[in-house]
Amino acid sequence: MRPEVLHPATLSDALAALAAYGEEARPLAGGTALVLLLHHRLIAPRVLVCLEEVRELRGLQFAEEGIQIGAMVRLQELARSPQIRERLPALALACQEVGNIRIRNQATLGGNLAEADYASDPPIALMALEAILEVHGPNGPREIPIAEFFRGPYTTALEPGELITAVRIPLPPPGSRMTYLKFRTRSAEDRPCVGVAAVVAFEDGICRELRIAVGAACETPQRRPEVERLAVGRPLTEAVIQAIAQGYADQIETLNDLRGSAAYRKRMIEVHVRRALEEVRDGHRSFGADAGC
Amino acid sequence: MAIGRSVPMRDAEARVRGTVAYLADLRLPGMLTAKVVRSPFPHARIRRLDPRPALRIPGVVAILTAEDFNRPGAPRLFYGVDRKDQPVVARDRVRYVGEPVAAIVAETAEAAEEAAQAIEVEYEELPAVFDPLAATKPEAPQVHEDCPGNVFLHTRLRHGDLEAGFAAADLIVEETYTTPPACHVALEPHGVIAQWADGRLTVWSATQAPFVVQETLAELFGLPREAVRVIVPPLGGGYGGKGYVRLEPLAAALAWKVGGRPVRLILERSEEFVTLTRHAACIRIRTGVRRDGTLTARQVEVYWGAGAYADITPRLLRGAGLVRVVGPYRIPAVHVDAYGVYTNLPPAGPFRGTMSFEGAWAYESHMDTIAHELGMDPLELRRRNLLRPGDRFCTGEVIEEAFFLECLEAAVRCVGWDQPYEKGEGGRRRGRGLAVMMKSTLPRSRSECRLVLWADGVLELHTGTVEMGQGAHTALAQIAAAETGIPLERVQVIGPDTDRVPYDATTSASRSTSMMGTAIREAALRLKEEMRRRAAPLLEADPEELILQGTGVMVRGRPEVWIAWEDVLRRHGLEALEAHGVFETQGGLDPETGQGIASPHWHQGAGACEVEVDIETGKVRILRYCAAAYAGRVINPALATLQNEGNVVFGLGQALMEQILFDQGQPVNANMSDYQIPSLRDLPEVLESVLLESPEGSIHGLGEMTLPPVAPAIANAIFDAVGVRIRDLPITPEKIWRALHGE
Amino acid sequence: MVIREAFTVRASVERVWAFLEDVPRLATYVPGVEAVEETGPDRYRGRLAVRIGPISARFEGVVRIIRREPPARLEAEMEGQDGASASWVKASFLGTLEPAAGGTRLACEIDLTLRGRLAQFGSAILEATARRMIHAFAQRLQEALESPHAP
Amino acid sequence: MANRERFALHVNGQIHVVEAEPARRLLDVLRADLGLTSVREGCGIGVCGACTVLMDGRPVSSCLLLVSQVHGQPIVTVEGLGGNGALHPVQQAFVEHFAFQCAYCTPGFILSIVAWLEQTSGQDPESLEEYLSGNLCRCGSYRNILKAAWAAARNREPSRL
Repeated sequence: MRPEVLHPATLSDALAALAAYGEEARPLAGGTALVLLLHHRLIAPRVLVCLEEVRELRGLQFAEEGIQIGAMVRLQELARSPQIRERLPALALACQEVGNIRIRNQATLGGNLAEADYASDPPIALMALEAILEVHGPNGPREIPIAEFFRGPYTTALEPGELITAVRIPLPPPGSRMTYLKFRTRSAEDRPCVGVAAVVAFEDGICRELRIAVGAACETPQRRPEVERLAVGRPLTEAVIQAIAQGYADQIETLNDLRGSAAYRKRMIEVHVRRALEEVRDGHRSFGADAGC
Repeated sequence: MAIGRSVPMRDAEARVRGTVAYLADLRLPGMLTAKVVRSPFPHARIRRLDPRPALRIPGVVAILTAEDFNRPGAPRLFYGVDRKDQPVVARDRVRYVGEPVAAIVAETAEAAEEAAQAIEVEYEELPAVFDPLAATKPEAPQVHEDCPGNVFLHTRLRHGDLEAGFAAADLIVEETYTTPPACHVALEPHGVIAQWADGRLTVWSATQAPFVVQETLAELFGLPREAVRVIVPPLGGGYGGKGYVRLEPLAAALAWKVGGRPVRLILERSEEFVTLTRHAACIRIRTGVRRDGTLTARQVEVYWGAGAYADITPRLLRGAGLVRVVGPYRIPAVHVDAYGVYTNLPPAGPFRGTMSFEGAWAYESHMDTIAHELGMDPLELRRRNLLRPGDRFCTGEVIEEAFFLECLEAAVRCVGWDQPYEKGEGGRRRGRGLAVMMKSTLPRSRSECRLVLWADGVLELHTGTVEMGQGAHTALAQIAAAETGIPLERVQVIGPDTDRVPYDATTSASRSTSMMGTAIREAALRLKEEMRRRAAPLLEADPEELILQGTGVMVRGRPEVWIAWEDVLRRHGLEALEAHGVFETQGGLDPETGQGIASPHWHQGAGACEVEVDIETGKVRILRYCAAAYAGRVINPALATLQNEGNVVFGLGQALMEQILFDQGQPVNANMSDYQIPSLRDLPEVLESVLLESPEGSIHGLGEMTLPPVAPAIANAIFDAVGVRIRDLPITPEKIWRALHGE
Repeated sequence: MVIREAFTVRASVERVWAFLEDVPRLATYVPGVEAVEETGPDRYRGRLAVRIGPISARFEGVVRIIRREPPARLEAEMEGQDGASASWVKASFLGTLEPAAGGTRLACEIDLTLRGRLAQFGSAILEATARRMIHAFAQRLQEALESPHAP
Repeated sequence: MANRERFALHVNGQIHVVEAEPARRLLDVLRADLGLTSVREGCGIGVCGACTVLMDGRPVSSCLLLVSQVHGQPIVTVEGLGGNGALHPVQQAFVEHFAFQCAYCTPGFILSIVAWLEQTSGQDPESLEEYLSGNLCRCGSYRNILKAAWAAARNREPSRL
């Protein structure tokens, strides 16, 4: 039998519903992953808790110190938001690369993170942006730094009954440039074989901070701070870039799937970390003029 | 003139309004839903099958298992267009993952689904084999008890003295090419509705071959042909996947078991990947050539992986499987050995470009290897050897209409083959490639039609040709209009419905415009003859004195003595005048020598492209692609160009990304995210289409011609760019990268 | 898919062998195993709960030891079925033991095939899940063998 | 059917009250309950676009949306385009430019182009790709589809939705 659908209007009602049904309930955000699992009978929950009307999960807020994104904000809105494009282009680029426009119109940032699909773009960008996930659950609110969130493919640090309510992204240091590169091996609509997000803060041509996140080639998005540090205090020369690219390729355990073997992905990490850094060094990727939406 | 005009598809408005009723849109009163229970094992004995728990589920109406076929009056269990080796549902043994072991009919899809899970089946797994070459080894597991060695058919083509040919060669090149199973991925899945009423079986099916379905079902149920009616709605894509017989026996058997209510079976997307695939092929090709580029001998050995059931493969192996792997070249000595091999994979069958795609992949890549070894321009090598009018092909046939070189030259013109070329330096290199192909159409097949002229001036064309998006009904109506002189707006197309239209073999092998078109011309001639005969007494003249003028008849030399067709009918008190048209092709090859008539005419196409290879990733960008086909007389240029372009898009998928992946027989990418087809962002940056016309030429189908050259043209361009030869499809970035970096 | 895992434990070959042979006890170290009982010589029946991403499955099946060469080599076969997802799992297990500096080197090779609806979920995630389970199993085994309270 | 509920759906300018299980897909409700058969199942996983509908003007996959996820937003299918029996300009452009073959995918493409025209300036090739690349046409009519989209953009009139 198909599940019932509850429509709480507040966060506390949503949490109460999840608590009441425990294992038999699933939160329903955009539904692009969940409806698929449901329809193909891979899951059979008794209750779906639809988050669409939960006020606390909506909205984008921009402040001096950062950007706060409600968990139910759609990926297309992030891809198209002029402020996100200006201030966090890596996130806009990553969101723009997800699936197709219909998926992006439906899928939410919170749902995307909670699903923890290893072959997804936004988590990689958020990893490089050092996002903080605001989570509410039966034991109250807590914050989870994104680096501690992904525990494996489709596995997160969320406890039973917990919901992501918002994603907070501290603004990168002044003088930062960033990008997100997606490498596909099959059709132009494919998921990434490798995704690379790079955020670099420059001061007078010297790299003050460098963050690289790599995903889709491995079970969860990865950063290697010890490799990132190779760049700090130096200009991004070819040699530095190559050392970082090499370091990421060496240190990340890659996986095999339809989009490429583990061995190939190691080399593709090297290539795309390098290309991402070259792009950042040489300037932002620009967006098309037609903002739409 | 109705021919040569780009008129929109007949039901264009319904198509853009979304009101075309495909099979899934048909609703019949009391219609039930069916669901197939499939084997999870590639090869297993069925130890126990207990449908009882499923029968207890509310809403379940009937469950079909092999047991039912033992009942008196039951249909036969086994069918197949050639070898009757395929059971409607498995008995005792399953031979591929996805093979039907039972089927459920229920009031709702939910009940059918639940019942499918409740059926208890116990399997005992048996050793299985998946690769066609491995299947021919002595130690390989046997897929069918009656076929030791798994080769169910070996056909041969023998032309000239092979030994002498190789002896005369300065260079002998030998290579092996492979193609994997692929899926048609018509966006509309397979679907059937079947209903028994008053001893008659009616089947609505998304099929490309209504008369083959009729014949097969009549035979299975021991009925005369007329007791089976097959109605075909417009298809949401076919590409060969809906050719011959697919779900119809199962749906008909379910309807038989239910006895009266219509039963609908529509596949889920994942089931499409285990219903019919492209052949997994392994092609060994060896060619002797003189230093000046003259080909002296060619030997081809092809292992066609047919999957668990022979399906159409034996029929293909007696023609297509031999002649479509040689290439359009003058070669004094040619030997081909084609093996039809059973494996524990889903059955393989017709697939847009059937066996030409695989053949051209091998022989056109191989031609470039030869050119490279000779240090000769690939175009020049082909110029020296391509068949010209009057040349004899390896089947002994003389090729009269030969435009291979013209096709190729038209294609290469678009990529500026004669111009100096800059391949680039650094990380991105460019290259150009070309390929040409020849494809047989079906010999020994028949198309019939009926033209009915009504007194109100409407001309009905009754045809079994299936409209699956290729615009066949539009092109055929144009031919009917042109041949009768009746304005196109007054031509209506009826069918396909086996009760209402005369026989047609199948809508496949790009045969319809040509064959059905010829049948229409035949019918039109008869209609006009009949009109003259009827008009003669009315005009008080001899029929011989009469000529047709517009949609009327007049006496030669006396334009004032004229009568409109409608008036001829009215004055004779006729509601309508009918004429029948038949066109049949002869021929066929001797299976031992491959000599005879392989094809009534030859499909000819070429492609040329320019690619850019990213050396660091192996990723290929198609900068420019030009597809050229010999089109003979073009009926509808816009629709013909669409076919041509569609071939290229389809071919890009097959070349660069498509492959059903199996892990121990289990498909692991049976969905449209894991199995990808091209989107518009995968189009070449420039895509050109050339149709070579010859006003006096015959009418040619265009559904496939420019598809087979796509993969070898790209592979040849990659070789030109970076010196890497890929021999196993699809050409993935990783394969190129591995070849470049020696890993 | 074939998964290999090898590690060295501070215990004698004989002790590790004895541990491997005791299937019901060994099974307690496999994450997700719910019950194992002996049904005959070298025959066991058991249940394994596993989460593959968002999907929960519970396989019921049998384990057979098909070859043993004490104390060096053990081969076993497992087969199980999950009714709810209409999926089947089959695995062959090959464990080899050899003395190594400071103890015993245990190498496992597991050839795993999944069939049915779960198999369509994607090979990478299945492989990751299996690898994770085998890794956890190896770790627990190592801990147990090195623990002073080990049996 | 146990847990059926009533839903008031705003489809093609009309309110339809349907009784359905809340976790039924919008695709199934549109096809089976409202008879809107232009909305078609292709892949069932949101990849192909054959089941595209506009929700609040935005293209979405009705195979990935439960009926209870529709919270009063207007839904448009191609049956709701045009007016007084006339073709919508995008539909007209599809006919004129031979932008289809089997046409199973056509309604989805048309709706995506309508959304592109309504939501963007309708002048930027990148945004057209953004709106269209998620609709798949196995017959390969892409070039003519693009031509039709540009033709519709050139002749565009004020919103007809």
